[in-house]
Amino acid sequence: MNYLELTVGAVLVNNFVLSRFLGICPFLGVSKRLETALGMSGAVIFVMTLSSCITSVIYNHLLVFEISGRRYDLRYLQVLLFILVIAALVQVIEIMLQKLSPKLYQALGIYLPLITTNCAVLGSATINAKQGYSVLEATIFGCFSGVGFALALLLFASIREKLELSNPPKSLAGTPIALITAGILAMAFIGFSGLC
Amino acid sequence: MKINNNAVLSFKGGIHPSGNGKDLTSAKAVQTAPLMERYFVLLGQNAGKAPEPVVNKGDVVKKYQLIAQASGFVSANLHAPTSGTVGGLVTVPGPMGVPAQAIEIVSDNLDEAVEPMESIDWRNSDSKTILDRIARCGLVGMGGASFPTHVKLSPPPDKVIDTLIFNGAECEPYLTADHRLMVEAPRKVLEGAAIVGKILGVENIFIGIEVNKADAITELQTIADGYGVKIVPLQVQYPQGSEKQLIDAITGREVRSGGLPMDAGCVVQNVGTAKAVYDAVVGGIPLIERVVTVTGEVVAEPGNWLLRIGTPVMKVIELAKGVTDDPGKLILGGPMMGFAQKSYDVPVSKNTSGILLLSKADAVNYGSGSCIRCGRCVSACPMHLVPCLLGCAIESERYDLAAQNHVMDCLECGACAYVCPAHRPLIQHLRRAKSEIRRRSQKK
Amino acid sequence: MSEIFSSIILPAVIFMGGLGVLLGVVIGVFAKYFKVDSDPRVELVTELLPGANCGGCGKAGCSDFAKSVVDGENPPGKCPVSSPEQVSSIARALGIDAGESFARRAVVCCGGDVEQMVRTPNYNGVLDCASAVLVAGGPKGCSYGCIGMGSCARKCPFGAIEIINNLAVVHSELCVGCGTCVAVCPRGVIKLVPAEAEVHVYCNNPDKGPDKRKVCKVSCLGCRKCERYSAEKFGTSGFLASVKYDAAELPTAADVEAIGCPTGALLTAKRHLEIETNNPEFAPNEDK
Amino acid sequence: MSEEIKNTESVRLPDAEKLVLSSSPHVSTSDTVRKIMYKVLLALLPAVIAGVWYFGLRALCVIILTTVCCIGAEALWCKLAGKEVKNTILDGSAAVTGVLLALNMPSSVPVYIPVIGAFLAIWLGKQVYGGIGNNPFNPAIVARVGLLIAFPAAMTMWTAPRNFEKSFGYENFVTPQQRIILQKGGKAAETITCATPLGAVKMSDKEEFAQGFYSHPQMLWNCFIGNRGGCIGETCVPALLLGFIVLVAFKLINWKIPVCFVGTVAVFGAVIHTISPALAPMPLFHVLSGGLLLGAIFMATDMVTSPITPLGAIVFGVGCGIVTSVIRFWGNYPEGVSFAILLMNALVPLIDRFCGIRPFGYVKARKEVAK
Repeated sequence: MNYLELTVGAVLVNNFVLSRFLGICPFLGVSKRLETALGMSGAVIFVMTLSSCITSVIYNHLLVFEISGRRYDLRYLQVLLFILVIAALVQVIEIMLQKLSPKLYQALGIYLPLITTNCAVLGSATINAKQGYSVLEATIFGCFSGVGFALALLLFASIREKLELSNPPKSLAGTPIALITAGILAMAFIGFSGLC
Repeated sequence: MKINNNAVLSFKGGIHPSGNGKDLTSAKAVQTAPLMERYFVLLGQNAGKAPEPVVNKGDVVKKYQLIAQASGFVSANLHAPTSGTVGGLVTVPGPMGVPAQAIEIVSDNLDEAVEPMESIDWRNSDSKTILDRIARCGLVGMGGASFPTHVKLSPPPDKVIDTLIFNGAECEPYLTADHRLMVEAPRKVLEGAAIVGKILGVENIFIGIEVNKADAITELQTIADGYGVKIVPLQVQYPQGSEKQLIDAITGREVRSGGLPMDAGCVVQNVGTAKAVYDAVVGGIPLIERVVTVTGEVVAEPGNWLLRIGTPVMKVIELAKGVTDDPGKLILGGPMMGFAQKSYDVPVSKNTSGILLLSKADAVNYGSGSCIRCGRCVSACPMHLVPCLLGCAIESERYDLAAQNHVMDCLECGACAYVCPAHRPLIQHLRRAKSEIRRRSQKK
Repeated sequence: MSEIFSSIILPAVIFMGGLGVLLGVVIGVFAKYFKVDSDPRVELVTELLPGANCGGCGKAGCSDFAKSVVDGENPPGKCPVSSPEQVSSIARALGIDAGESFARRAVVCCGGDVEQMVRTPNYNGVLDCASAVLVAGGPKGCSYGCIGMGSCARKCPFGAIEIINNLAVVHSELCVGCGTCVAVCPRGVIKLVPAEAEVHVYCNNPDKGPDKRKVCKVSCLGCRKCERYSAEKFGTSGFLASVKYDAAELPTAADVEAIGCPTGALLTAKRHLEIETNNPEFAPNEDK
Repeated sequence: MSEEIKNTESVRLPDAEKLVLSSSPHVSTSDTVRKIMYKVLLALLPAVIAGVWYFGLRALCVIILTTVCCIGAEALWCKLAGKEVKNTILDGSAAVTGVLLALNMPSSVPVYIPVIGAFLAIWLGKQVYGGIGNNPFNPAIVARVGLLIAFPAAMTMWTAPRNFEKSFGYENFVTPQQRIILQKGGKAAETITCATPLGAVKMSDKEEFAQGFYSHPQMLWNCFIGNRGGCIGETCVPALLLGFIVLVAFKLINWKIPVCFVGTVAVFGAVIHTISPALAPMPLFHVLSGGLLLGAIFMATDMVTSPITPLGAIVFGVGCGIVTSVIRFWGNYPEGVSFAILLMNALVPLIDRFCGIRPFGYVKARKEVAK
């Protein structure tokens, strides 16, 4: 497996937000300010990397085992398992953030616990499982998928900060214009198709 | 120091206003205005506290007599512009557009003066004597900010002042008052400059003049050495006459943000102030008159006039033989930083450098169009700010963003609004933000 | 059956259960080391507040105010928007005294609309009151009155201010007295008055009568006619009459009738609205 | 006071009622947004003429149709949104977008493409954001990329230019059947479709042959004068350079952007060419072919959607160049200029934020005052 291709693929070509359309909720929710977007990006990269690593360890090494000659294959439990791990991770992050950076905790608000149900995190874990990535590959993939998410989020947040200073028609102000912008951004990312 | 062999100096940024209207009056010699029936001497003519009136209604005063006493250190005396009776304290339109208090002097047409103060041999006097005289004569900066001169010339002892700059740039379009002053009274300007140098104990004295005033430069250069003053030719570039830009152009020093010229070891004075210092110290005459450019395409006879402080603008326009067409704007000062007026009854004050009547066609018509981010304001800003971004932020009431982007450093020189192809009212936005941010920080 | 149990269900339960317990322990440990004390009452009070985030209480928003209520810094009644019932429910929830409720309304103390006030030169610039005053004090003749560019109307969270003929007029039935407009107005011409007051002096210019008269037809001349009528209800500071809002008894429409203000600066809110809208139908009905 | 001033002589005195009150400054440049847009149109004129010369009247029809549709779309939106119609149309920005969009289409596009493109550009690219000055993306680029994704076949059907049959190595760009027609003396213009040089490079599997062929001086000359397949406005380099000179002379664009853009593509191409000649023809070929110059000179320099500071312009240009090269060398699309500009437009707010200029008076340490 070529790690460069894996990286570029995760960040640009198959960008989680702009190409796979996963994780749209925090993408729209916390992109109003660059600072919060930065915090969210950090949290998502952290959760994605760690969850990819842990889930792939469990998936690759713990779910198929043999006890006294009997072979057990628990891989059908993957979705349940992934969610459990992700939820626990998010919980830990939330507890830590509340203590370490109450301001960011306030700013992220409901979107922080919602990382649990962020399909991008679960998505990266399932893609790892489906593609049969090794633990290292899965960790890299998870990390750079998070970076891709962060890239899209930061780009989007900076544009939205600028849009705040413009005056779109009333009916389009706010989320509608943000969605249109996200669509155009996704169009730009199509240009990267075929890079790997 | 950037000074070397007569190089033409300048700063980075700024604009070159085309057809700057100086030809209208630059060759017109200063005329002395006849006596008026009434003068309205505004109380708040200086930065800082307004002086307290010391005359009452019905009092008989003589020319040069003190009529209002400085009320504190940052304040300046006022003197009667002519002899006559005091008409009392009246409300007149002020130069800032809001009604202001003024002492009315009804002339008796005799123009009798009180005994002038004795001339000071400044070369052999100490700074304090000279400063006292300047304070007594009610001198303020005549370039526009009207900061009391004696305050500006008493820097705190911990500040080392090594350079004294006189501003003869007169970078505002249309205005030629300082130009004429330098051409017609070069010795008074130079001696005034030398007096100020003596007060501050500074050897490096410069007079910066834009090269479009070639006659003034030659006139001064031939005799400047005798006064220990150096004449510095400057590029024709607005706002060359802004303190910070002038210091940058001549010495290469940058006054730090929020700082004063003295932080860069400099004091900047207008050449008009230098002449007033000479009059006060050598002539013993308080500040009651100044040179004012009366100009504009619609003025019948544009020219430069020596006007008593307190002359109503309408009377000045009469002196200039009226107008040929209804002006769209009356501006006190230059077209870039001057203030638009509501009324022709506003009187001339110590910092009125020009009375400008702009025709409707010449005046800018501000629009409500969006910024197209052409970036011209960015290259025009002498403070190297990003006015277009500031404008958009302020329109959306994002004062925090404006503050982050250094709106408080804005000079309000108007270069950005001048170059804006969408004619956005940028300076108004910037002023709004500055006042809002100041208000908020006071609240805290 | 037992085959399925032992080969599928049991391992699954054991595995997931084990993992669950493990992760639970991890979270527990983190929760212990990163414990933050927070007061659940703040959230409760925030929910009970109207959520207008108007800042009328002087705090940055409803949640900030909730915090100050819980901390005992402010009584719940300080919230100008909450109805008395809402205030008492907050007080009940916290088991504290509700504090005096200040029901107030905003009044634009100026009657200088386009017809009444001299408009000096044409204005060309930003259509915003605070920006306009920076240009020679704005386009209207009076330097104390309403500028009429609607900065307050745009900021009012309740849509209670209307600009009619370049004059801001408060629809008091919509106004909750949050005071946002008071903070916005660069002239300070908007005042918060008791909600039950119905008579106001629609002038804000303290200059001498003749000076005022030059710029505005409906200015208060400072003739003291109202003060002579009742010194308990009216006062005069300088050359400007005012209603004594903190007096025991507030003036009524009958008082206005009896005084007969020579310029018409002294008016009931209802009559003021009638004059400005030029249409009595738009005035609030008696039953409102 | 004013009563005292009696008009004794025949001196005309001004009337205070007519004064206008506004903030300083009271004078301003005579330049307006409208003049700027008309100057840009003037700069586009050489490219339009060259396009019509090479691709015939059909190209002219496409340009006119697109421009008219753009203006129509703008007028319709303003009408529906209750905005001022006349001044919005007259400011010329819709016309500029229309001409730019048309120059970015092949001359053979079916009629519906310019119509859809115009609405994409004006409505989706510009008016939803609040009209001129508010759009984060260049409207013409939004429409071009949208069309390319939605109608890939129609947008990549290239008509052969005038005298194509006489150009060097034309056989390599047409199908065998068309080659026969041309060899029998058929005229190329408006009847024959051909591949663009970049497209041919992408499809070429005979790498060694390709190197020699695409770097051949005559091939480069064809690319330079515009005798090659491509969009209406992108082929004729002299016309584009003329437009560049006009834009720079009128100070309408920041020259750093196109120079950095093209320079980066050239350097990137040179590096790749040196490392592995099999992957890329010589850099000059990359500079002259495709829509690089059209994009760099007219699209990337759009005032509204490019950075405002000098350093930002350089970063923007280099970024465009890198993304273009990456897509050209490794991506599925033969051409990456539009994608690159669209992507870099999205980055402009970040660039503006981090490539600011140092305001006056923010020196790190105060200079020592000379004693």
